[in-house]
Amino acid sequence: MFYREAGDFKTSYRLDSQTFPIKFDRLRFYAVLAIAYGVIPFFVNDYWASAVLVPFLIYSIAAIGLNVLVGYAGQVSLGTGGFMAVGAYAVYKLMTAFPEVSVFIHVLLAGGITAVVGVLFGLPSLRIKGFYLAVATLAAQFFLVWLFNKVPWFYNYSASGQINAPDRTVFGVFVTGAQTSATAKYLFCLVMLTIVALIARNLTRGTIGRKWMAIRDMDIAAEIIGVNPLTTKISAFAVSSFFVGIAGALFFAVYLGAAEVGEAFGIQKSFLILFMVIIGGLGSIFGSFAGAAFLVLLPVLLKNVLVGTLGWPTDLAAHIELMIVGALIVIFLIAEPHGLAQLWRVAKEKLRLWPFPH
Amino acid sequence: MNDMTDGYMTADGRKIGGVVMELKNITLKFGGVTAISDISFDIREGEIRAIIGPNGAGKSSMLNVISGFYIPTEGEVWYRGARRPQMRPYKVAQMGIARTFQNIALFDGMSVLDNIMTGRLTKMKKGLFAQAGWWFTGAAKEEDEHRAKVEKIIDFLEIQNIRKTPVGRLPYGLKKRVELARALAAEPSILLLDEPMAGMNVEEKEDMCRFILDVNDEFGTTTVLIEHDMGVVMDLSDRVVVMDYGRKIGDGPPDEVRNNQDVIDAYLGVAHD
Amino acid sequence: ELVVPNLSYRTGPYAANGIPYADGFADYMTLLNERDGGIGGEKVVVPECETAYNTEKGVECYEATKSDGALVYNPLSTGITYQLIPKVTADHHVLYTPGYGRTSAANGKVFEWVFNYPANYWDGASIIVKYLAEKAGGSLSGKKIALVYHNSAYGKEPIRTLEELAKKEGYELELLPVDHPGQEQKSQWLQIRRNKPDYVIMYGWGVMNQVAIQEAVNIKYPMENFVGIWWSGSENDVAPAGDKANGYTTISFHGTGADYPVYDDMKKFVIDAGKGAGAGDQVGTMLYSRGMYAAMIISEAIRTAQTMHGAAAVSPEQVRDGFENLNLTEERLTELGLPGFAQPITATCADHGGPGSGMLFSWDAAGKKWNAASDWIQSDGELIDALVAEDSAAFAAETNTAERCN
Amino acid sequence: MPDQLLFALEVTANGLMAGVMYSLVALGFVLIFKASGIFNYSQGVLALFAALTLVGIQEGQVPFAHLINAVTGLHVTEFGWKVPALLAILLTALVMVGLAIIIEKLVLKHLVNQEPIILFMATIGMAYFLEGFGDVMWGADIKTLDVGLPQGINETLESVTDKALGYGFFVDNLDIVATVVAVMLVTALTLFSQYSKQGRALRAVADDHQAALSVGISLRFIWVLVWSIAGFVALVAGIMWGSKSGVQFSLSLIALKALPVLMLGGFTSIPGAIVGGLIIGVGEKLFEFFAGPLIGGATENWFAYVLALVFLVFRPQGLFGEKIIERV
Amino acid sequence: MLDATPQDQTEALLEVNNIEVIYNHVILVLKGVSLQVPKGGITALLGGNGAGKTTTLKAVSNLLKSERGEVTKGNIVYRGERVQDMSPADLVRKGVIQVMEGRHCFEHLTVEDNLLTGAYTRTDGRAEIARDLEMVYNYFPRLKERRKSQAGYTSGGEQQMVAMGRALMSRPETILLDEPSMGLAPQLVEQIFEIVKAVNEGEGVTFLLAEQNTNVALRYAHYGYIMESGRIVMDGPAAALRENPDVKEFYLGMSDEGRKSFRDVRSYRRRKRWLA
Ligand SMILES: Nc1ncnc2c1ncn2[C@@H]1O[C@H](COP(=O)(O)OP(=O)(O)OP(=O)(O)O)[C@@H](O)[C@H]1O
Ligand SMILES: Nc1ncnc2c1ncn2[C@@H]1O[C@H](COP(=O)(O)OP(=O)(O)OP(=O)(O)O)[C@@H](O)[C@H]1O
Ligand SMILES: [Mg+2]
Ligand SMILES: [Mg+2]
Repeated sequence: MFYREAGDFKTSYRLDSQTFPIKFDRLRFYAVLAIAYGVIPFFVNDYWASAVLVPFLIYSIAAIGLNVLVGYAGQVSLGTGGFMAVGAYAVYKLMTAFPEVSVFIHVLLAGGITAVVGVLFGLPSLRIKGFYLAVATLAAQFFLVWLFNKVPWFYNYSASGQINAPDRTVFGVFVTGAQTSATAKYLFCLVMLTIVALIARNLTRGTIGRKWMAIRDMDIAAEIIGVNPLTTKISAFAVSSFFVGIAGALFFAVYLGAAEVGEAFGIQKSFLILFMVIIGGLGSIFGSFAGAAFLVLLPVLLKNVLVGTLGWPTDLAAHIELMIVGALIVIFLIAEPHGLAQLWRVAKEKLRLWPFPH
Repeated sequence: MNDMTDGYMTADGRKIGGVVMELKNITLKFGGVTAISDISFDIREGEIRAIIGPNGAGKSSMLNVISGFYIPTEGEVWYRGARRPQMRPYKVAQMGIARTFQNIALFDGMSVLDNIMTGRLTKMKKGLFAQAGWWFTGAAKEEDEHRAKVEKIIDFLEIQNIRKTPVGRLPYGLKKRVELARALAAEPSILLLDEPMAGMNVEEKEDMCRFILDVNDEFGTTTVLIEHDMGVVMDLSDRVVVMDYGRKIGDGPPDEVRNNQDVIDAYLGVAHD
Repeated sequence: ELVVPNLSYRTGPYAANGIPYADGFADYMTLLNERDGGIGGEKVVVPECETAYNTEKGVECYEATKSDGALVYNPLSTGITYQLIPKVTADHHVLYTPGYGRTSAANGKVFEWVFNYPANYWDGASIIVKYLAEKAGGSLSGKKIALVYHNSAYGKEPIRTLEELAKKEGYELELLPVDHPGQEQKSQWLQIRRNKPDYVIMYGWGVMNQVAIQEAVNIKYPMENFVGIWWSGSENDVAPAGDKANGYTTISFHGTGADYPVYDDMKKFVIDAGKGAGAGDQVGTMLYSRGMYAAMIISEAIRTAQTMHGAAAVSPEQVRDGFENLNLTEERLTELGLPGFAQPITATCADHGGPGSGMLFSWDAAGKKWNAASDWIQSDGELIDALVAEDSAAFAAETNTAERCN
Repeated sequence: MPDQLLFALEVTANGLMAGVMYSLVALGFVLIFKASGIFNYSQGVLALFAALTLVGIQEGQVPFAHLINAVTGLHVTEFGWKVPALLAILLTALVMVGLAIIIEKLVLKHLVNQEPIILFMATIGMAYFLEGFGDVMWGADIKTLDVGLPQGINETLESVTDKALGYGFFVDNLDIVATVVAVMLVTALTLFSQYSKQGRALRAVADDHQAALSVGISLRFIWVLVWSIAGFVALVAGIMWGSKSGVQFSLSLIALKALPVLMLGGFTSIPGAIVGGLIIGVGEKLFEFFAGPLIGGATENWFAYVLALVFLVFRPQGLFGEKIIERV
Repeated sequence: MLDATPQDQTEALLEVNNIEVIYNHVILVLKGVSLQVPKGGITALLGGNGAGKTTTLKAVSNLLKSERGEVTKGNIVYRGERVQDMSPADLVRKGVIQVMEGRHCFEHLTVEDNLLTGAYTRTDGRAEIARDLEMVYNYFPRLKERRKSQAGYTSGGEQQMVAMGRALMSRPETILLDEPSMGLAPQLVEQIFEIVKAVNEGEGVTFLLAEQNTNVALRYAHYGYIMESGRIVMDGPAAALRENPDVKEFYLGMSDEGRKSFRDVRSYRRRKRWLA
């Protein structure tokens, strides 16, 4: 009943193109923000922060980044893990080289460095398309991991090649290192995510977003109506890698605290984030959140149910968890190939028509 | 270019200007297939120029040559008195040439509004960083300005009610109309239309004709039109090029073409009235 | 209740190795519960948490179990160990990483909460070199040794030690990295075939071990000159190569086989009672023994803590004391039904690294068992202590940790 | 001949053989891609599953023993019989056909006419599922696969080359077997796809699901057919790789070695899978041989991809792939 | 010329009874459409853009499922048998084949291979198929010239011919034709309809065709239905429809004074919308 556009008149194009044109949606969005900033920080504990919230926030950033590339610009990439590694190693080098500069800046710079690397690996996309490109991006994945593993400069010549995040603060509060409180980790990542989501939303709603989508939907037609494929694809790679780099930096510095490139940023990571994007919904910022939440929460939930509640042996539970996750992915795709975001849109459309079925 | 200045008057009193584009001895080959062989014709400022010919004659290929997507094997394209160097299609679009496609090439993942907005991409100037700032950097303002122009076109083409619909869901005919809207949004100086009225019934064709004529009238947009409906071609166009298997077999005002025996044999079958 | 989480991996790329280890660990704890009613009368609870050898899941497991009063963590993954070192230091839990993890944690002055006795990767390298020197008739000078290693933090650990030793012993070292997972090693083994090193040392894990041994067989490399670190020496690794793997040698810091007296009880109280952790087919294997070894050390440390503090339900801090004051003697091992199973350990505040000794076993393909190929061998303490001191000092500087035990 | 050249020759020979092993995996990908436009990520897991099943049947393992034991408290592990290798292979092939039918029924049928990336994603879901399923069914411990294939250095070749060149070449018997099998498979599959009515239907389906439906091609039949063949190819790959390194989870990762092969040869070309495999095999081995020592080794993983990438820049559809149609 | 045999005299081969179609679970497109296709007749389905012609045809040929559409009400009966739940392939075997709107050729296959896929369900031997191939080439000589080129690289009209030819290759009993004239040169439009007529008369093939080109369609069809926004608003024998003043004005573009020039339709004009 209250979920209606009717009566909610828009008097300017600005209002008409806002993110949440329906009042109820808008209110709910503010409520979510208020809870995220005003309520959760007071209740978050180590377990929730480390096992659920922080990974969720960081993966959301990565998923938004990849969604820009895959969902908006249509360039399938399997190099996300490698680009996250660039972010992680960049932030590590920056943190150890310039300890007096705020990590906040470091994280953003790490994103910038990743963007440059992303552009480099994005160049072949001009010639190579579709799955060929997807497989080609694996070259970036494997090469970057090899590089960080092989060149000791990247890990400051430490004996084992592991990198450890030193203790760093923002406004005098620890956000990396062992002394960081759950709240600080959570808030730091949340702020980053908010920034990233805003930028992503702004980019995708305007000119550049339309160029990306045009290239995605039909690249030849796009070029004929005046879209420069080179700059468009490259900008998508840059923006995407920027976000992914930030995610990688946070992943290492705030979440894990120590990392080894092959393990933390291996090919599995690339796939995981691609799942998030697809399950969440290609070309949807909300979908990136939904996908990240789904794939972070589901395994934790399943594990707790199967092992905690049902008391099954852990290995059996883990195998069955794999089966369930796999089956759910398939079921979701069958139910709605365009992801959770589309499911949500259809639900909203139904809601709008409610109580009539069509 | 010799005759930039002189033009002619049409029957209904419109003034047609000088030559804006001239195709000189265009030949286009794909491996063994010769899609176009040695064709020359010109397009004048403000006229509606039709290209007709049987299926596979090379009409669409000719449009592709004009819009830079196909590079002719031989021949030159002259634009506004200068030889146009070989350039990427997006550069051509930036020069003010917009088009529609025979096999609809809309961006299926976007709404009608966004599709039409893509028509204005060549005109929007804010860069990446400005976009990221949105409210603070004037990107929002630019967007609104262009949106206003696009809304005019939406009104003009009477597609207000489907503004927010994803184009994938539209029926064929409406898609064609949206494509026209997208091309118009670019405010082109030359508009290339590849069978804009295929798959429409008479009523809808009449609408389309009205739009094309109005655009031509109001903005003086030069239009190149490929169409199989002879009624439409004869009524609308000022001059007609007839192609047959890559060759040009006729060029002139509709009445003249209609009575050309070659054209009748190759294309019309029976003389149309 | 004494909570000792078992961060195991029975799935993922290294499941085949994780399973026996986790079984051995759990079975030994079950044995204590079933036979003795726990440790010092207090039941041991071993909540198992699956990590799939994945660092993020490892962190999740740690966070999920730490609030339950967990005493000791033993994640069997170098990656997870690195993650947990800062965490346990902040949260005060003991991290016990026998034979893996961060080598310089042997320095108790810097790493208050981490223990890795009885031996670490660098000890392993040193012991192998000693063994090979003995085999070569006393000196390795002029010999060629190839190191085939897992191209990861773990695999790279021995390089520094082996390089230092090369200077000392006068052998030539050739490095052959193998990328995860290591199914294709043709290049590496062709190189070995061509360069004919006198000995090959392997630091591998998972499928890499099997493939390496198979390839060694294929190029007819003499198996007895091929020595693996303890993570490259399980039944799983030699099985695919069948009879040809006979003679392959591995180092271990504990005994193996099901002949120890403790297995009588184990069979009675655990396996036959249907309380075994896994399918029961792993009992007595190398990795099973290693899991059991870890469980045994942890339980002994807890026991020490209980006697020191006179309480049955000890706290993590007290368990740390137990680890620091562990005095595992031959007699005690015999009492436990494990005579000669391990070397004695006398830990101190500064020494979290133990004696650093190990022994070598060679594979008897016909009998399908590991036969001792040497006695306990002591590592080159001088050299390794220096390396440990260097690395831990770097860590201390990086994290502003003050030295303790002074 | 100088030593260096001899070694390079030996490396090349082994690279060719390794390439064939990659091709075996790549073939499965090509088949499915060709027939449905699906990039089947689960091909590697399929190989693992096939190998697990083969060993399980051979050894008389009770399927789902672990689950049964956990749920019922029983303690079953084996039936106590052994099945001869050939029969076991046959039975496994049947299981793979069954699997193909199930996959079609439960997954593909519902995803007709979807975008390629969605289908790709679905196969990833399937990969997850099968991985868990295989483990639940047969256990995650490492298994030895032995169907009696010869292994180890080929003595004849060694002694012949030793006599002729003064240096005995190393070539693995298993690789030789793999080569023979691969050549047979490729020939058979090429003939099938080029010259049979079903072959044409396969390609039609790959181009346009809806149009294929509209002319009466039964997607269900085509898909079951092609997934069965791919399952069989997976079984072959599983046998070869399993004999080499044991059967366990990592076997599924061989898919990653097949991807550059695919890319280079072209996703739609069966002979491309072989040629691509050979080029990748030789390329990566030679690079590791010459450049590896200079830059620290372990280059094979990325080199294959970079090599393929360089090829693609010049031929975006791979060496033998169908030209990507660009028209408006 | 071909004026209608009254509807009730011949048996209805295909009956669509009051069907409702929903896309994506929310978009209601057909709101109760019923029609009957008599055996051996040519039935035309006319209507503006988005009226639901394509949807109706797809509902019949069961291709809706692959577009996430479904028939939620009503039923479709072919030769007295409910065919809604059949797979499209089975339907083709039963003799119903659809030529889809927008060509849908197999891009990577050659023109000839495209035609041969049409014969996929046939079992009457290579010779017969080769004969039919010749027949199709006779109908469309242009295709013979281009037989070896990939369909993706042929012109729009050529693709339309391929699609038609492909359907003919299956020797169907009923052909559902979706906008066969679209994008074809005038000569060819006539020719296509002549082919339809020839096939219809010579081989007794039944046609249901959706068409925008009302003029031609009503000249060749026996019976016509006019659709508007998901409903049938008018039906009748083709001859009758041709004479209907509304149809004349809105579908044939003729007013009392005869055909009007497209140039003259300059300003807003009255639209006819049927209330249904
Ligand atoms: N896949 C789809 N998803 C959602 N809506 C659809 C889909 N396909 C068609 N529609 C809607 O169904 C309605 C009828 O479309 P249909 O294509 O059947 O019309 P049509 O009569 O064939 O029109 P045209 O003559 O333009 O081809 C249209 O309003 C269209 O928006
Ligand atoms: N990229 C290409 N490669 C090969 N052949 C091509 C290509 N583009 C066009 N052709 C061929 O060139 C000829 C002319 O095609 P074109 O599309 O220009 O025809 P058209 O006049 O537009 O016909 P229609 O009216 O059917 O659209 C056709 O025979 C077509 O097959
Ligand atoms: Mg054309
Ligand atoms: Mg239609």
